[in-house]
Amino acid sequence: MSLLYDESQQAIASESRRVADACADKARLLALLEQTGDYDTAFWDSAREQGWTALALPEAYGGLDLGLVDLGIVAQASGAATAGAPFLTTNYGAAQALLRSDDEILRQRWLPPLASGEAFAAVAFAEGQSPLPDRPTTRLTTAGLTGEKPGVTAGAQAQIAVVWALAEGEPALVLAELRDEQRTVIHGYDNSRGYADLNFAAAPASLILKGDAALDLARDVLARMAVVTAHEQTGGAEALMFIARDYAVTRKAFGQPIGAFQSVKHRIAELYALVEIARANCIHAASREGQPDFLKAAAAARLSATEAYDTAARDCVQVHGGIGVTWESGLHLHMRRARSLAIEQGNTMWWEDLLVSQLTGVAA
Amino acid sequence: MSLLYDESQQAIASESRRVADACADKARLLALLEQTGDYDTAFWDSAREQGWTALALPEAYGGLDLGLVDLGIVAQASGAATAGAPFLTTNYGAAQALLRSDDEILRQRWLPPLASGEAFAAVAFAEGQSPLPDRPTTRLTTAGLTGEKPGVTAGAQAQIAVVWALAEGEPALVLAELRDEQRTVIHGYDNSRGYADLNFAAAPASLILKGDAALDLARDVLARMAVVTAHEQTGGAEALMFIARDYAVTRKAFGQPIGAFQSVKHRIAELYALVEIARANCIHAASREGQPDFLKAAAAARLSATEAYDTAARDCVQVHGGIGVTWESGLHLHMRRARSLAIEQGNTMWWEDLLVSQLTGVAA
Amino acid sequence: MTDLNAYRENARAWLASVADQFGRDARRGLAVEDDLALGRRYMAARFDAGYAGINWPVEMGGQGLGHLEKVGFDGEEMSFGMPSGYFGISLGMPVPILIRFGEDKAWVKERVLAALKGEEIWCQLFSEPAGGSDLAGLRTKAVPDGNGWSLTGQKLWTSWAQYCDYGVIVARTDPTVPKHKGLTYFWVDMKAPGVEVRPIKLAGGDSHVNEVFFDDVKLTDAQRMSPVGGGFGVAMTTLMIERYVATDSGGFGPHLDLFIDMAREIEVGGKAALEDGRVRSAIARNYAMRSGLEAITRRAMLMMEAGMVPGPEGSLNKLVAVRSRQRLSELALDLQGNTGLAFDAHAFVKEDWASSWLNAPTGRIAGGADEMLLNTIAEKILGLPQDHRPDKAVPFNQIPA
Amino acid sequence: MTDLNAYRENARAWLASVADQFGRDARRGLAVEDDLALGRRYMAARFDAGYAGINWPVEMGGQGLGHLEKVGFDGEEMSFGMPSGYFGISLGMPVPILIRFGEDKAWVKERVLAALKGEEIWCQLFSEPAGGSDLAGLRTKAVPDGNGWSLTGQKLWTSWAQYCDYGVIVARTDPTVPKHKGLTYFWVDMKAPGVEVRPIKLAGGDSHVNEVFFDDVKLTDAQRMSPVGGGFGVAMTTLMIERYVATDSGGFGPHLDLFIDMAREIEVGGKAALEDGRVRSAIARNYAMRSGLEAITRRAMLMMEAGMVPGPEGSLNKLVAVRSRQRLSELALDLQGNTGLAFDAHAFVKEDWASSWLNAPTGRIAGGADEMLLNTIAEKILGLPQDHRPDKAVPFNQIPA
Repeated sequence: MSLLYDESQQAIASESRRVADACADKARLLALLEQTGDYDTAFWDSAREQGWTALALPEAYGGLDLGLVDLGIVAQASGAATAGAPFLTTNYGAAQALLRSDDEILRQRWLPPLASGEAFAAVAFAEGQSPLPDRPTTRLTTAGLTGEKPGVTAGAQAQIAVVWALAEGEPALVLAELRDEQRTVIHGYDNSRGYADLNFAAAPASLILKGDAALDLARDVLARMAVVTAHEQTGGAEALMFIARDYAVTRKAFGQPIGAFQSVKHRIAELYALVEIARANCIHAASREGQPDFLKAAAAARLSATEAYDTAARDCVQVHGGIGVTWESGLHLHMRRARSLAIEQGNTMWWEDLLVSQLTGVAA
Repeated sequence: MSLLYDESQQAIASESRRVADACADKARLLALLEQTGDYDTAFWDSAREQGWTALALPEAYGGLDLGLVDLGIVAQASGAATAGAPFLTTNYGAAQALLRSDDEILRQRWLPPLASGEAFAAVAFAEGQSPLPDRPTTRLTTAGLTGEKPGVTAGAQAQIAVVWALAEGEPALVLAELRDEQRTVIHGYDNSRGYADLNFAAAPASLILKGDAALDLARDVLARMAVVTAHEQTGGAEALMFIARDYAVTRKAFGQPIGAFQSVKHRIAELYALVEIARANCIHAASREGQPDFLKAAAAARLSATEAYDTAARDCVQVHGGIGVTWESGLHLHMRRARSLAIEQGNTMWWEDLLVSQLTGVAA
Repeated sequence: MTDLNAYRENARAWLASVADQFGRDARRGLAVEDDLALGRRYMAARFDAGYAGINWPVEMGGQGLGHLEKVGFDGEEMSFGMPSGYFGISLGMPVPILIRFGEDKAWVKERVLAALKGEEIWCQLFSEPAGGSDLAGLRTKAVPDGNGWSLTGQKLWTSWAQYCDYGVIVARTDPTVPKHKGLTYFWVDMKAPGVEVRPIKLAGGDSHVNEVFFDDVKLTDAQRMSPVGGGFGVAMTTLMIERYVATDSGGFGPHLDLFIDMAREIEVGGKAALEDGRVRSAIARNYAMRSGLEAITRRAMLMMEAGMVPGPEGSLNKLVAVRSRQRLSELALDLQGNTGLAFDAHAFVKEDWASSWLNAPTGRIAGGADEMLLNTIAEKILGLPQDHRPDKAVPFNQIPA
Repeated sequence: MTDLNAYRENARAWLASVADQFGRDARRGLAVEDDLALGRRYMAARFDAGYAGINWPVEMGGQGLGHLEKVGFDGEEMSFGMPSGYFGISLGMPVPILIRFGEDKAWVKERVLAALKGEEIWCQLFSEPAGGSDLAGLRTKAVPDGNGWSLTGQKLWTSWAQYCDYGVIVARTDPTVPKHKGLTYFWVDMKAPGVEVRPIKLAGGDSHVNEVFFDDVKLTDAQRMSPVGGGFGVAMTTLMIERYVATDSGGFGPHLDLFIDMAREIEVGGKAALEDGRVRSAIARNYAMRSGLEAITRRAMLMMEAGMVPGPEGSLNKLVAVRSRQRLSELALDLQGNTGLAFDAHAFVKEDWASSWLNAPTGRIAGGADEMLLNTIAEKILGLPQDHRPDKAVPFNQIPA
């Protein structure tokens, strides 16, 4: 894959930006913040119409056979609009795991509905504060799947979850169908992410992959999701940079636009640096899917995108002064999203440690 | 001790500032940078005349019976002038260790010349990159003292060194007389610090203290020296803040003083914040000598003073533009000193870890 | 100091005795109105116990004690989480200004007593939509009207205005002179006809600040608290008082101990978080920063006790502490990862990391944005030049909007 | 791309074949003069090998190849540490400008060949004592003198001037018009009477920059390379070229691998430094930053290859990379503690952490200070307003000094 978008990718970029902006409704998104376990159906319907849900899946299962670069482009547009549904990322992650299962019936059962977006999937790897524990406490036995997975994205809506567990003492990826009594929906600061604690008590589940291969797959799936998320973060950070810029050229204080004050203009210029570095890392990472250096590239994208979005959220609000902290301004939609995306797919420290292990061979 | 300087301390402050500035000679200090193992005799002679060397020692040994607060005041003035001799700190540290020895002959032999400043002492605790290793490899046996101590401040000139070693399996503080064949003088980026690697091969040495008490004493001595150094760093940082301010109000660009540009004025205002926080921590720490919370207070002073001086060095040079990086401007005297003082008495990470161990009881 | 310690002892004892009634646990989960009602009862009890107007003159219903007793009591009170926040601005700025500049002393004393007992609340009507950091740029105007004035305009960010009985306000009485010179300071009856208060919901979900609209609101000339055109100076006095209102090295967020307690329960990469260098660095640097700010405050107290004027370094507290609180709160959420996604809109900012993080930006803007504080330090303390201000010395009505 | 790879292969092979003669080890410990002499021999060899003026027209002695071949060769050359630095500015800015704006083509070609072979060196005489970041504020003046000009004034920060044969210079030819409009661009013979060069010693101890004094230096009008009063535009062209001169995500300091190698040998609190979260964080964040800058550069190369114009994000490289190099170098010294106090003034900045740290400030100032780069990004890329500039549109001789 090239670092340069080709014509069709440029088309996807402008079109997805247009659609994401068109169906973004600040009032609806603000309302979602105070509703527990809901999501932005309007956005999701458009995403399905546009075929974004099918983008990175094989034709054999109703997909469009495109790659991470294309999905990343869409994710960036969704991030810019603080889109109110997490399934682009979670369905993609679950599908990437399912594709590696030998169970064709399982694949036929779930990949087409994931491609069409009528099904929701969650990826439940984390336990405690670890995004991917070496030895998960969740167990798959003949009795079924047993264990707890905290704060699972889309856990409130998903019909299925790809679960990181231990099967006969070996790490494994497992597919579990979710029933409502298994989920405790969380009221959070970014409610449209569908966070829920999942609790499995001898739940029916089928094995996807086991052993070291399962660990490699889990890492790869997490890295792929992280690259999608990094695009979303970069889109959000870029949107905030422009919001700050537009405000700084119009808003006046002491008789001139506040953008003429270096404390404001340099702060926005620094955001430009963070955004461009994150963008370049994102495109590079997406272009490396399936390559041996993919984990490193994903980590670099993830780290720079998280820093860009968190910083942009902090600074864009600060540039706005009082108006920036009002509910109506909606800037806190980005602020909240910056935080939730910084935690989904593993926080900064976890990615720092993974990257350094890859670079040096020394574990934390 | 109070956080407010009393009248005599205010007198020491203004007088020491006057003297340090009077005997500071930029040309001589610049020359010292390129001479290996020399120091600023002019400064040291004035320090002795002023009785600064006797400040914090008991009258019984020719001292003035004042405390760490007073020595700190002088250190701050020396730091502001990038004084070209490290002995105020090293002699004080060595004397504090000697005072705890039971050997009155030893005390009588060395404390008076340290108080008068005619003798030089070094404190050699560090091994490898650790300022105070749990189990030093340097050993004191019946044969004498054996081991290596890298980059010892004042090691190039000192007649004696207080050494952190292992005696019969127990941590111990040891006094060793230094002979020239034991030192390898280092050519460094801040040559007036008298850095030398010390190499002991069955050298004659006398025990000061042994066992857990020795560890407590070593920590206390290191913390006391760190508080003196923190005052020096704060003095340097404050001097740089004013140098930057003075330049910013006179130097013009684009038709106005560069201090009118917020990138410059806010940078200097941020220095003010770092300096005042460091100063407050320094005075507080000095006022807590001998108290149970002294280590914590010393760590806070050390951490904030290091950050203040390093940042001031970076930013003051940047504010000056091209002129700031010339040899003649002498700003690099501060830049080099900021770095050398950041390393003497243990780097930032070491003090962070010590402080957190004190706060949480959890070791790194 | 021993007297002061004794004073704090007694204060703590009294606070402890009413903690069940008014303290943190009694308030948990209360709707704002109920919490305010509880607050009014607390203020009455505090008045009766002799802890109201501690450093105010006795003839004004105060206790006639020193600033140190006041600060000592505030510190103790803060640790009990008493519902006194609604009255903080009222007693912090407007009422002291009233005492200082109010003409009719009898009427003033009536107001002061009511305010101390929590029966009446005063707000401060300074910021405006066009203004923000630029106080002197305000547009609300008071035009002569018979023997008095007619007030028309809009104020913004007025804390607790929806619960206030009175307010102090700065309005433009002469648009033909440079903007600092055309302002006059009044007090206004918030229940008077033509006054409309609209609460503003903030990012965290609460609505303690308001838009306040004035439409031909009648003021008698007795409500004027500054010379005509002399309002800016009085407003500045108010803001100076603001700086010396109780500081908090935690930036009004959770104490560092709470961060350490949280970190004890957390793992980073399968190891105890407290063993991780990144976490240790954050704790150590925050401790160093906070202990420095606290030493600055203690030194200022000692100076005041000794009758000296404290240095300007007191102004650092808000700038440094709130900014650091924002980053530390972010880190706390990061560390909790998937286990820290829950959010309770009613949680206390000083106890809950999500609340602390979500409300931190307000702290960095309210009462002087970071950038304004840096300008003040640079210009007032360090003597650096003022920013270019095209509107300076230009008649207000000739400044391009 | 395969052609390009082949080209790089060959270049690497040739460089390897002469590495013993000219490379890093051959240069170690050489005095500047000897290193320069070695450099001249290297340039001659490079010319003969067909790697000089790679992307310059054949008729000017170049190879007529593309920018990618040029960048490819530079990358390979950098890894061998060849002594080409003395000629970097000469061939980077002044000589290309000479090719573009020089009138007498035969004479120009003579100069170009001599410069490519390292026989002659050109410097760029822009900055002045009063100027700094403000190029258009320069005071050096050229006054009409017979058919030519008389040049008088002082330049500052001129790299390698003490070894230069020629220079390009901007001088004020009309002080009565606003400062951007009164400048003219010339070339000047550095050996001409009235030219005096005084080396300036820098903080790191070396003296590669100079003060250059001009006292009634005679210029023919043929030495003029811009319309009279049109010098600012040409100077800007020069600075634009500067931005596209080879970038380094390491900020021209040591590669991150060297930091990792160093850290492998280091302990923090008795444990391996690479296991410490603080060290891991520094490595990870530097890697992320550098890989981003490298991706930006690679993307720019691909765009140029595809005949597109790369985005302005290329300007980030120096700002971000040099600033980070300064902090990383500080951390490296911190980590080495008592074992890292030694300093060798002749060490290579790209290999030695002390040299890298001590010279980093020069990198943050030379060729556009951080603040100017931020202004450029803010104004030229993001369309934010320009700073207040009292001197704008004011005749130069009426600007208060």
